[in-house]
Amino acid sequence: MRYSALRILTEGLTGNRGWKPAWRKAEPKPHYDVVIIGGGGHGLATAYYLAKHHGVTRVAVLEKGYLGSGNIGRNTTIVRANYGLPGNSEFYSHSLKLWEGLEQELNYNVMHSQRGIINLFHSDGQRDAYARRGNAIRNQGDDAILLDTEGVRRILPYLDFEQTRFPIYGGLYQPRGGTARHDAVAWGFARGADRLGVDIIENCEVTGITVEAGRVTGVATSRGPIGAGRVGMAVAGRSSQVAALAGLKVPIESHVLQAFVTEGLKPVIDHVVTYGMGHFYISQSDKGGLVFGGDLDFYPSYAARGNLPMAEHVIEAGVTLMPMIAKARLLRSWGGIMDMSPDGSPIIDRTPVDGLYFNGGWCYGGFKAVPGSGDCFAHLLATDAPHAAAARLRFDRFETGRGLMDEEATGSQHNLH
Amino acid sequence: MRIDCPVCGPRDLREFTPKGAACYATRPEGEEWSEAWHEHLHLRENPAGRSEELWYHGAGCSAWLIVERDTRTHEIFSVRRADGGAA
Amino acid sequence: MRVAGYGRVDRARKLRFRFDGRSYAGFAGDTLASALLANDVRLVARSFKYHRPRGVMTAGSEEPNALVEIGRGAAKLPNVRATVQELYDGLYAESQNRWPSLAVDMLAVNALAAPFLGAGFYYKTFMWPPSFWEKVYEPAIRRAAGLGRFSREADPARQEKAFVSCDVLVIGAGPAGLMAAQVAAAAGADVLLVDEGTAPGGRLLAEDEAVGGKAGHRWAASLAEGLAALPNVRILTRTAVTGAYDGGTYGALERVAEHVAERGDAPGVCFWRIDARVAVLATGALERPIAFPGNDRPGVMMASAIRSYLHRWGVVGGRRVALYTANDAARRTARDLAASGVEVAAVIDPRAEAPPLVGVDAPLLAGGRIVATSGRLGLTGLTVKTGSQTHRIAADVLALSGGWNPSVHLACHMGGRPVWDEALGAFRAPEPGAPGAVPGLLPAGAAAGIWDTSGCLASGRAAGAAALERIGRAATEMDLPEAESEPGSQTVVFQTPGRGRAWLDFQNDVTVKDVQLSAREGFASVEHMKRYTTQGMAPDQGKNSNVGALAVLADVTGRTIPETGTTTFRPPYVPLPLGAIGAGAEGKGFAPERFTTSHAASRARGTPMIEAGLWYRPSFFPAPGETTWREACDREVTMVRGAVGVADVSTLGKIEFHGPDTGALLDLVYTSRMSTLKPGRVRYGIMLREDGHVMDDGTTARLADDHWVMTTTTAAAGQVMAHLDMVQQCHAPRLRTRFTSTTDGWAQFSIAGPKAATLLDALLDGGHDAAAVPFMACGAVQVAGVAARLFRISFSGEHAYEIAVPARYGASLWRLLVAYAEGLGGGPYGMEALNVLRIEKGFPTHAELHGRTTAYDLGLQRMLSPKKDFIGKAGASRVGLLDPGRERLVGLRPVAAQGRLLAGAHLFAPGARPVRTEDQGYITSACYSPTLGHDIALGFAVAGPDRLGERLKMVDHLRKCTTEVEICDPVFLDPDGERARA
Amino acid sequence: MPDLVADTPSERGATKVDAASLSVLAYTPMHLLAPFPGGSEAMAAALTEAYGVRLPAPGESLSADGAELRWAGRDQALLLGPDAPAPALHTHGAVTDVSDVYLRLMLTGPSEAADILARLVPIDLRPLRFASGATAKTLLGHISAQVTARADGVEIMVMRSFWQSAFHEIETAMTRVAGRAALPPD
Repeated sequence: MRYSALRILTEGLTGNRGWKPAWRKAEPKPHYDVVIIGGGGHGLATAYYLAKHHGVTRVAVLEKGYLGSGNIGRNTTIVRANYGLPGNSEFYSHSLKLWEGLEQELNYNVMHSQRGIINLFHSDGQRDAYARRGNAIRNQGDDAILLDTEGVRRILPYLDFEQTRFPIYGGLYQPRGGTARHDAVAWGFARGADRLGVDIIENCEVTGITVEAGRVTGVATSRGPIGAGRVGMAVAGRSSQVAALAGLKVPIESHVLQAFVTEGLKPVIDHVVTYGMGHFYISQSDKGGLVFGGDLDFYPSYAARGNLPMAEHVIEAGVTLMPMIAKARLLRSWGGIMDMSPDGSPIIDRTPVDGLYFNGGWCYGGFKAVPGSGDCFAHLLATDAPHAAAARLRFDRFETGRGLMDEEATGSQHNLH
Repeated sequence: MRIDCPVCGPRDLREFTPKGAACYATRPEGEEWSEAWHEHLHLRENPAGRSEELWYHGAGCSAWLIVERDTRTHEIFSVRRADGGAA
Repeated sequence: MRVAGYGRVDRARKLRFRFDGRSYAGFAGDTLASALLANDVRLVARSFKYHRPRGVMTAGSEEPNALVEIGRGAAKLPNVRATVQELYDGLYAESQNRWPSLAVDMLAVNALAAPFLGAGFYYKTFMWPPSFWEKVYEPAIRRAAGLGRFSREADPARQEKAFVSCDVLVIGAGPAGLMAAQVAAAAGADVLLVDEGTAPGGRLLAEDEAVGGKAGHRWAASLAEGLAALPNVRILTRTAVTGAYDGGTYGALERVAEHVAERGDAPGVCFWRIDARVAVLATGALERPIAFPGNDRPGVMMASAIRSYLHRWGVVGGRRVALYTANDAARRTARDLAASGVEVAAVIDPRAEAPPLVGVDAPLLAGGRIVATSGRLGLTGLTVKTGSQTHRIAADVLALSGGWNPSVHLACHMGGRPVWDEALGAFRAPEPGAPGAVPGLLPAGAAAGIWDTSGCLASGRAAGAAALERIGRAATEMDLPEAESEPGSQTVVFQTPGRGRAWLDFQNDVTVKDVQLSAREGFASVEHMKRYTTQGMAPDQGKNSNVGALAVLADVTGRTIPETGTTTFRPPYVPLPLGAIGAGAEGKGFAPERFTTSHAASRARGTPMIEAGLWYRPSFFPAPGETTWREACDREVTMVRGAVGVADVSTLGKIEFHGPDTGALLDLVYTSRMSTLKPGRVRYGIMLREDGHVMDDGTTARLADDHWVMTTTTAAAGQVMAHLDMVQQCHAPRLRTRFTSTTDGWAQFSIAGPKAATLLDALLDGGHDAAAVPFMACGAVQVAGVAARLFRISFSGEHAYEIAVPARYGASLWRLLVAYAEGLGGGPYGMEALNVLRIEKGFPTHAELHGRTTAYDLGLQRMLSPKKDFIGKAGASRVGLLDPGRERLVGLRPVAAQGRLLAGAHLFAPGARPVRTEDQGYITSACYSPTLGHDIALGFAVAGPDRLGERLKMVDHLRKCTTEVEICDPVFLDPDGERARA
Repeated sequence: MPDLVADTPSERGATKVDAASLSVLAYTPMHLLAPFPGGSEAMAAALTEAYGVRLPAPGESLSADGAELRWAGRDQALLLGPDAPAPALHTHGAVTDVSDVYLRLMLTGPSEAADILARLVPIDLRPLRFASGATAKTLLGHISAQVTARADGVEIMVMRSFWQSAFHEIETAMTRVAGRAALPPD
């Protein structure tokens, strides 16, 4: 069923009784051309683009819990393409272009809002590093503007420009950056994939990956075995466990990243703002809640919850940067499980097992990556060759040291990115 | 979270810094790049369950600690000094 | 209205307050809600989506409707629960999220469009044309969004954070919590008793019932008084435990002074970090509303809240009260009201076999259900059906009780799921020890599903004993006071049928129909329903509505409640001001400040200070007549090159080593061999991370055979110290060497320039000949009788020294140095000049050692010793890190002398398009060199050192600057180092 | 030849709020004693010989003839008092002059101090848990600090460059605590 204002009108007048499920509750079939493990944003987008761009429709997406139960529904909803290093530059650039127009593509309002993102800097050295990054963004063909203090003040007059511990020297502004409604992205891709014939199977946990003579042949699940020509893993947060089902050890450590939302307030913060002297990023949702986050809790964790010291640190950063938010009240805090890679950048690659493909290591970048990741992973699954925009997201960069994408420049330590 | 530092006693999480898997405490043999070094620096068991980690009591006694901990529940089973010293 | 003879407000102390511009009076002891109800103000708020009129519904922090703004100007606090805000004289309150007024709210038109604004309607529209989202739709939505207003000014209130430790934390001071605390205290345990309310007692404060032969509230007060007198008991009232965290850590919010007009220096609120060995969850229970058409009008209140208002504040929110419940215990509301003389209009009990009313002279409508309510801005009447009969009942207050939900939130903060208890008709906390249950948190009383007071007291006593057992203490015998023990029978009722919208989530305007629609569209898992309808996502986080919504969802999907599941409980239990969790961070409080010993003297010269990590360092020292930093910087550079300059370099990290194996440890840490350094000499070294990239650089001096001092960069000092600790403890625990940071112990100053030796000779005791100290040597000297360390090292390329004295002499020595330097035509120089001096010499800083560069990239591969192991050796040997095509350090100069160079710009071949695929590198440091008369830069270029003399194009898109540049050696000045060695 | 004048923050910082008072302690020679691996016993023996006191256990401070021995982190202790520690100590470990590395603040009033520092320090400093003589390395807000219980209050030792921040933090906590005490009773 196509969504439109007219449809809302006619349904509203007839008691809203005609709405159909957004996607079918599919039963698993014995065999698929492609099985995608993970019914989150990445898995669903992959299924959608497999069907849409490659005509591969005998596809199943297997989800252990409810659809979108992982990080797609636990993030701070930021969408941007402001990376500084090759590999990330072209990939996130590609992803942002897919975001632009996603509503029309999916006939689903994911509320992608290009309200602009401003990364603040607080020293000459940081300014130089951000200038380098901004120029890299422009080299890629994306938008970036370098603001000085006055430029920031014009856009974000509510920041503390006088007393804050680390003065605001300026900011790197990407007007095309913004936010989107996170759950809607999962639902929109699910609905889109479903309409193209993809089977979305919830409450179906993969318990084994069947490999015969070095080639994947299917998966064992809590709902029985399912044969597959190719299998794609899109289970960031759980990558190590799922890869281990095929005997693989991956360069991933799982970490908890907290996120926070306050009570609804009349909108004041109309951009995404990030602080440069302590990890803190914030936006205000269309319901009025301040949505913000910060650093990892730093210890490996699969518990989707964090502890107080980091929560305090994040909020302290917010209070020194924009003192007005001291009056807002925290309503809810939660944690997502991040697939942290050694350089803080993602992996979309083949594995040593024929027909088994890996998509993970998203670290902080998973939400904004969803359409790009889906498109590139679909390309890899369909053609066995990397998409040009994801050609550098390789496993072997760690072994060779070639093409590392260490944006934070903190080195091979999973929890420091 | 509270960690029972073998030197200082139980202390709040905020005094500690986690480094990562306990393998960091043991450098592989060899001065040339090898599979063992790749494994040491990059590959992780990343268990959902009991794990051994390396932590630093930086805002306390400065001891590096091996912490045995459950990554699902955050329960801590044991803490010992990385240098092998007693309390 | 007030009810004579009821309530414990102080009628002798009248308090004035304003609400929406009108002046009212209340009494000491009132909350804003009780005072408004006493003044017959029923309409206090509008709902979020449909802007429906709303009134006070509860008497606690769970209040969904009565959210108001308190205070004005910068101090205005939005979304304050009127039910929690205590009245003080002069309190100023306004309603929120309405325009132009509460009674006439234009956005109430939304309600007319309700059929089109059902759950998730926005996902299906606002998509055309694509550019309209940011321009038209979203701005309109944002104008309607939010509840309270948010001043853009800083909060003038000051908040506080604190830590507290205890053996036994008792959360909630109702009958169960009081008993638990008493048992634990009697055994000598260190007890912390916290309660959200203004006084201990919990429900006992709000009921007409006796405990131990006294009025319940008196029993509670006297018990609490006894406890407070014990040395091992602390009681925190007005304190809500907000979250359970790992290891017995709890967060709690104390309302310290929000209830007083004049706070003085007291914080408004305090965020407590509690460390408890064991805890008792005695948080009570929250009463559930019932979903039926029109159940959201002002005047519809929880039955228990009506009793609270009557007994605590002597207030009833109307003249004629009807009661709707299938719960015997809730009939107390009718009983107590009748006893107070308030008219009870009817008791509507959905049970066909409802027991007869006792002691209440009012009609009982057994088997009745409310199918409609009336009253535009407040309840005026009900339509009730019993069988085929329709009754119209005039009432301005409707008391609801659909049963109770134990407050199990905290018990579920670690992922544990509450357990549905069919007999109880409610979710229980997960059993202690169940997966995800909070370790060491023991539920008791109503929080454990025990409804009668006698049972709660017994449960509290048992929980206290269980808590003691967990900490290895024995409980002593303790008698239970007499208390009411009949819980009465109840039938769980979540919704009663009828046409029209029946509210579940009063805050987010989620109705039964929305949940049904959600299920119809496939959003039938509880998490999907919640996210699709926004059920439970408002400020009350579903405290009043989640279980009811779950029951509706179970009903529509043909599942049981346990099959349907629950959503996750997340901290905080009550909304937590960011100013409390972030207390102290405003302004400079975010991070400590570190000051050098020369700070005051620099400031006295009008020097702008810049942040360097936590330190402050002088940017430049302005001279009379100078108007720009560049003028000062150029002068300072020229001064150092031509005469002598002094600079404070104390912020560099200093780590002192003693012991015979120090050289061995340094050999492991540094890439080059340090152990061969002779006493009295200094050597430059770089250290790598284990992944082969450069971590830091600096000099190490061997002061004596077994005494060394290492310097680190200012930025990396902490990281290097932790790294050294790790290397020693994990990789070399047997080496006989120990080290400690002495950064703060020494004030260290650079003296640089051709006249540096002259200055020192004048300064040092004992006819010193500084020039005789060889380059890269060190030794002990005396300055004005104080033992000092002298290092002949240079970060400027000039003949230079660094002199270090114990920090207590730093300020004094700095004054001397500046005076001596000025006497020689020199003076102090700041960070700007220091940076130019080092760029002229091609010395890297963290702009170049930026974490992605290797020794090879920096042209320092000769410092990687092939003869020994060192941290990062294997990592650095990866093929990709030794590729000649990597971006490597070079100098860059403009082809035309006036050409500008900018740090952060990228490099391209002269004819190439400035796009990523053509990128040849980037600039890390750039400056104008007054020595050379043009801009110079350091940067990294693909295969850079192999391309000296080649021309490239520097492009800075951001600052719109393109400059033709030439690749050159990074050392612009004195490549052979003759000045430094002279 | 002019003289170098020692800076004395102890004369500058002193503040009093209600029953508590905060001051900066005067300069005292301090040396960090860190035995080499395996050297603890020998160093302890040398200490006993020189000052009649052993190496303190974690969390302990001991006083003796004109000297105080204070545990100061993993396998190390501070010797406060003597200008030049006994030479025999140097053979068994590192002896580092840290007299100028740290500054010591004193907050008097044992229970007031615990109450005030509870705003900043994540360990329980109530006299019943942290009795006179106890010492701990921990945090004061975001500053690394060593706290030591004295009969008349708590001593807070921080790195010298942090002392103004530490002083300010404690002063703020004192003000808040006094502000609470001044609130009208219920």
